[in-house]
Amino acid sequence: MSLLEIRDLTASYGVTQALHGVDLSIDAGEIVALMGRNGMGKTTTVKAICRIIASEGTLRLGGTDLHRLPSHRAARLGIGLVPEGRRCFRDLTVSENLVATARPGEWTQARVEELLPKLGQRRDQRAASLSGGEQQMLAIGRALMTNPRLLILDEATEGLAPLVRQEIWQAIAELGHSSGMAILVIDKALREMARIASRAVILERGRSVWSGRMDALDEETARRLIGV
Amino acid sequence: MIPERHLNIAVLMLFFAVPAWALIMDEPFTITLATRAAILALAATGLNIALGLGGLVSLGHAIFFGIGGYAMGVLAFHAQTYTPMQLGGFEIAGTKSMPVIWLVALVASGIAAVLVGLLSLRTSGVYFIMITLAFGQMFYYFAISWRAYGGEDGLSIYVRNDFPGLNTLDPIQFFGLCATLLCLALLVFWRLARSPFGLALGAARQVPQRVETVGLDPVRLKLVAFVLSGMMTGLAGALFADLNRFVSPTMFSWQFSGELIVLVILGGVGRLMGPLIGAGLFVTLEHVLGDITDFWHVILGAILLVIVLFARGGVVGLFCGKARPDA
Amino acid sequence: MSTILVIEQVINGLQFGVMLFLMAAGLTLIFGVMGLINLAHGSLYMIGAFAAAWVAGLTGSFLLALVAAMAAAALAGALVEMVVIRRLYAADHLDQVLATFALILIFSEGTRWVFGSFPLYLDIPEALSGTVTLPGGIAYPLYRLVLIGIGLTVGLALWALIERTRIGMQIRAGRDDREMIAALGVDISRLYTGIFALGALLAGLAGALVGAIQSVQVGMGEPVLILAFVVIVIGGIGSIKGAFIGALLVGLTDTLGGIFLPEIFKLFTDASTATQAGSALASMAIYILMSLVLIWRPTGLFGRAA
Amino acid sequence: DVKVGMITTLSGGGAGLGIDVRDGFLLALEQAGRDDIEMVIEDDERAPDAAVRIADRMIQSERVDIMTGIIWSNLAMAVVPGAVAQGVFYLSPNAGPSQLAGQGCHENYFNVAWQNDNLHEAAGAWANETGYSNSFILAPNYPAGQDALTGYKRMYEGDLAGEIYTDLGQTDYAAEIAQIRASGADSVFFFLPGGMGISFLKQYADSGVELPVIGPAFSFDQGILQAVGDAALGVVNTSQWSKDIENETNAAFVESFEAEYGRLPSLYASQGFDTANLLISALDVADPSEDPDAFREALRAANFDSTRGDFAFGPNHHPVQDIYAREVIQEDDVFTNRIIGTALEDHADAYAAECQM
Amino acid sequence: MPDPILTTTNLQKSFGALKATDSVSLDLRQGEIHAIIGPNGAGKSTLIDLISGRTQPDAGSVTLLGQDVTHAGTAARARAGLGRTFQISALAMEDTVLQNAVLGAMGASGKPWRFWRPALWDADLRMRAEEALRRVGLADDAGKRCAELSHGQRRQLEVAVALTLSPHAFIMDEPMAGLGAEGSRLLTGFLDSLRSEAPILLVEHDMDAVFALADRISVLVYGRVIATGTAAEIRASREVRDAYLGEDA
Ligand SMILES: Nc1ncnc2c1ncn2[C@@H]1O[C@H](COP(=O)(O)OP(=O)(O)OP(=O)(O)O)[C@@H](O)[C@H]1O
Ligand SMILES: Nc1ncnc2c1ncn2[C@@H]1O[C@H](COP(=O)(O)OP(=O)(O)OP(=O)(O)O)[C@@H](O)[C@H]1O
Ligand SMILES: CC(C)C[C@H](N)C(=O)O
Ligand SMILES: [Mg+2]
Ligand SMILES: [Mg+2]
Repeated sequence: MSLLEIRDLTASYGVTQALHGVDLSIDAGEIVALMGRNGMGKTTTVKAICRIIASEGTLRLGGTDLHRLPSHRAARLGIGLVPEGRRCFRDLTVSENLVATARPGEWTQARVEELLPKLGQRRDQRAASLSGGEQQMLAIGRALMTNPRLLILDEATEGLAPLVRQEIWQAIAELGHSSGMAILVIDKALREMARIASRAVILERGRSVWSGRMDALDEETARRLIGV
Repeated sequence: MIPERHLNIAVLMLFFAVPAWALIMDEPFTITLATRAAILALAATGLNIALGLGGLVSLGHAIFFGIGGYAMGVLAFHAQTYTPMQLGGFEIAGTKSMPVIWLVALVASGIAAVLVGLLSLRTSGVYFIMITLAFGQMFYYFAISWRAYGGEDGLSIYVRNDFPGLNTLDPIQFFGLCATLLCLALLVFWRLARSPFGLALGAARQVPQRVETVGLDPVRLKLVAFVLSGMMTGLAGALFADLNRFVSPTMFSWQFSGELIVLVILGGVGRLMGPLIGAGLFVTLEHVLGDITDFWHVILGAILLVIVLFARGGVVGLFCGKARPDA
Repeated sequence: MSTILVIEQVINGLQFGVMLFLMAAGLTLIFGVMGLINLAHGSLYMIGAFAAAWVAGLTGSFLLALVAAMAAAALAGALVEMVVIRRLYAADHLDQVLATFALILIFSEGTRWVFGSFPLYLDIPEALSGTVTLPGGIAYPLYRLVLIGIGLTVGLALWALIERTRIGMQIRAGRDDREMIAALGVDISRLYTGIFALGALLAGLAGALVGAIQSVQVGMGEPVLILAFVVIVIGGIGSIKGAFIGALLVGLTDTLGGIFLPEIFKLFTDASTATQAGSALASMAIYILMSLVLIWRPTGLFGRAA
Repeated sequence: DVKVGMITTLSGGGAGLGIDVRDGFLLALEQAGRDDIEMVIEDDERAPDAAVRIADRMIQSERVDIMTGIIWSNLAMAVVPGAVAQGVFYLSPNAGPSQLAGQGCHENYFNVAWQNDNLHEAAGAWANETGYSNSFILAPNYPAGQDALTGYKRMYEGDLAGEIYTDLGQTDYAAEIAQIRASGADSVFFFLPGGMGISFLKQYADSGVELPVIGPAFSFDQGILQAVGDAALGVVNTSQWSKDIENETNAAFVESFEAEYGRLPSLYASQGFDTANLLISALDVADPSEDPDAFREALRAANFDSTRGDFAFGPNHHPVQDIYAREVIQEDDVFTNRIIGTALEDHADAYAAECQM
Repeated sequence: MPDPILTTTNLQKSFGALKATDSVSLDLRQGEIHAIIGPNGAGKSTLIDLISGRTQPDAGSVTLLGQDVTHAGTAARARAGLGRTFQISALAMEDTVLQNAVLGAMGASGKPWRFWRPALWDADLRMRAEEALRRVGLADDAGKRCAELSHGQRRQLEVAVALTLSPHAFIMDEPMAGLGAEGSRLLTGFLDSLRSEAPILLVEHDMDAVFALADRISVLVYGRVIATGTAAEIRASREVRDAYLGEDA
């Protein structure tokens, strides 16, 4: 059984339906890429998984029906989220951001600062005054510190310098392989996703229209569904 | 959902129908209530410019209401006692002419709004709410201890002021006067909201940094809105004083500022008819509930609570949904 | 005016400041830290005082009265949070103002319904009445010294809770982004209910403690509410240290203004006019102080830029 | 039938006063068995504009002949001039601002309680009698407070150790008490109505300052005393009424009020009671809507049994009456007042001369 | 060589002990796209804030069209011809696309102090706004509320609003952020055509876009410009690779 199991998921914002039937599953230790053009429902899917918006269909994590849980209980089952747009806690310092929602496990503040040294240098600075990229690093660190079973990265490398980006991709790949964390990535860096993810799911207008092994994604499909 | 335009027309018709009915049934008090609603609506329409269009939550609008009131009170007081006012060596006679009083009320509240606005607009958000409150309290305490004009006891004006060609003591004529001014104010609000100024002001409320990058100064825009807003509320204050033939420091109280905000929210923030609906509803509730029990405030509180919790966007929002921009 | 009197007045000012801080402490949590404009805070203060007066009347025990005050206010707070406030975190300040304004109406008249229209009796316990002599020969009421002690303790504890514990971080984070803190596994609803109840509890405690030297009656909460807002805004929203310093500043300004302004005016006009004009200015003093602070620093003394 | 409109404070902080006036008034009607008097009672929330609104309604819509009930001077100033100008009679059961006693007096306005300064004047007179020669005086900075200090000083002959105005609604008096302590005064006069007085007295009692205190009855009425408790014991206050004034009417009033409402009456209750009885006595003579002049004359005659014994109006329709000095005592569990002397006899007010009607 | 449109001279800005901008001197010339790249926290956004007037420098100066604007406010610089887009879209979400564009036109024509005639009746304002929308390809969406736009459309609108100002220079902070591959490609094409109209100072981490567009690239590290040159020169620089690009760019 997969760690995350989604079948025929639907969701709406008020009267506009954003998801029309998404299927997606991830096993422990697996990295899956969620792809699609702008506005196709990737973030909405993430919000549904995290129970930030209401949805219908099958939505299970480790066999538990997430639909029965409020957002924070779902998170405590082991979901770590790096949200679109960073959303660091502006009034908290970098350390406080990391510590406030941490759960015990192998990711500690020391280890996060090792991966992202910039955060160590800015430890007592308020998140609001960090540069864009620094905030992005903080969002990643914060999610890691919850020591999740399922890590969700929604545009987690946006605004990061190429060098840092490479380091992060490197770390993500290692995470998936060594620690058995399941990872769902959404990113515009298709090249990197292709390199580290084993499978991909592509959304179009709120529906999963393609899914399969990464190496099975041919150029024609990619051009049609993603625009490259 | 019904189109806002239809609701607006219905509300205006009701607003004129009630006093007309009262006139026929010889119920002068109902006319007085309608007049009161009209004046409160005028004050709230003023606030609606700052609050609804400019996003300025002023908990100090009683300042302008009070200044308008005292403009009337002081001028009429000197007229009724036949004593000229001493103003730095000048002697100014009082007056009982409404147009003159209105002019003074507009100018005085405008000047106050420039000063309060200039200082308050340095802050924003909750701080703006609190600094306007602070200015309101200053005016309130000043009025309380200003013995020359009655202090806390206030000033009684024995006869309503004059308007050329009208008998202002006749309830329906005074209502007509207030209703006309309210309609003018609504017209101003309606045009203002769509004018270039209104558009820029709306943007300054939503994204001040964007307004700056197109070369406009959001603080200046808000200041002008605040002044217009204060002047309108000031005019309402002068009328209110004439309705009661009495002014007192409670016109400056923070509770009154709060009540104005409540009126606007009740009707619908930023909506043309929001203030009139809010004022009409409030006056009616006050009148009806007061008859039911001594503890009618509890019922009023419960009704307000239900409205905030279940009718976001006030009455207009309830019937017409969210505001639509008219492109 | 003798030096010793001046010193005594400065102590009075500081003491009044600490008392203000005690009254503002609950609001610091609810308004300052959680970012919710709660006009009904004064009502919670009143509920505490009434509960205390009622229980003190029944049992004669001040201690039990304090416990009752805290319990009643906390309960009312929790209830209000769950029924009303919870739906308003996401709403803008306007809706909060309207809803809590409605709550004032309900609480005030509800209390009058239950307890009647006459002020209630609540006095300081025998053990704490009377004065002690401070160095310099100043006779000072013992109870007020106890209030200072409690105020400082509450302040310190609050500061530690907010600035030094994980719960404090989560509260501050929740003000910024409720959705996000929940998505990271914090039960923000329960946390906020708890904190709101704690804020209410502190309001109730202050109501009972201060009510014992003031009057316990309907409407007692509103002047306190305004003062508490002034204190917090001067200090800067979100800062406990700011609230404390704001409270001391307000206490000093109010006390010393009331005494010295009439004296200063006496240098220019006759005694009677001076007393009146001076007092008039004194009653405006704290508001003048607040606007000066905000004009100088638009986010208060220790507030952070938005 | 006549219609009487009563506007008084029934909600919020000052509700106790209005409720006492109302209850006293209704008690008198009930005892007289008058069902030809129709009452319209409304709460003014202690807000002038609410009072005006209600007055408009009573006059325009209910078409009342007589109005009464207002507690607070600022509300009276808002309502009374307009009401009497429209031909309505106004009988004040409490508020007695100086304007309405002097230049602003009116033939249709009668005050059945006192002119605002009266009780303070009596306090000044009593201070002389007691031999105080160096008073410290304080009151809130608003007209009634300013009148209070003026009233005290009008009669008081000694020196002033200090004179201060506090904030309206002030709750903490540590600074003032320190000033009193340092001033070398031999007595303290204060006028702090309502919660202000409760706070002041409690704090004063706890401060160790032991100077004698004197004030008008407003801070020592039956509704407040229980809340002040021990702190008020022995304090001298001046009042035109007390429950131990010896006359039949008063004894019956006190007894029946307590029987009816389960609490002791306050001076406000007595004022409401007297106002109603004055009204009834005049109604027996003439109907205000048919013969207002005769009705007015009947009011002026004040032909009724007052709880205060003798009762007469001066030329400005304000009482000419004795004002007593009382002392706060404890009877069983209840704190109440006892007369210890008469401060002023047949006292009128200082503004009567300015009144022309 | 003609005078540069925009010059900064020895700009300095510190936050406490941190020198976010350290003697930065650079310029923007007619017809070019000048890209600023550098590690996170290098001070790029700070530099943009200094140039646009959101922050005041500790020292140094900013010159626009030969005029010293160091101490002018944001609005004044905008009137002097500086068009800016934000890293995170700053649009009036409750208003329509057209209204947002009209706002820009109003700023440019200095017409906000009109209180009576509806803004959308003003043919002049409307024409300017519609022209700008057409150019970025939003003409069909003019009546939509901003809140209903997709992320990519908002970015286009950002540019359109800047266009209505007919600025002499554009400043853009990470315009590609959040755009998908397709959106980036379209925007890249558009910016390419824009440079003939007014030069662009571009901050961007999307190296594909930067290398495709930039005539010159300046590299900012710890608040200092460590290198300026053409795409090829920068790509080849060892120092830049170590500090920023890494190995696979
Ligand atoms: N808060 C909202 N209210 C209404 N509609 C929304 C809201 N958020 C998203 N949508 C709509 O839902 C659809 C899916 O949006 P979503 O954010 O999931 O897309 P996405 O695939 O994450 O796109 P992107 O790559 O731009 O982040 C879009 O059409 C969008 O316009
Ligand atoms: N108000 C401030 N207080 C303290 N430090 C600040 C403040 N503002 C910015 N900084 C710091 O200054 C440095 C420069 O920030 P800036 O936002 O200019 O970086 P940037 O080059 O735009 O980075 P990015 O590519 O990540 O957006 C950062 O390290 C940031 O943390
Ligand atoms: C009861 C009294 C204290 C009322 C006083 N006459 C006033 O005008 O406020
Ligand atoms: Mg997305
Ligand atoms: Mg940046």
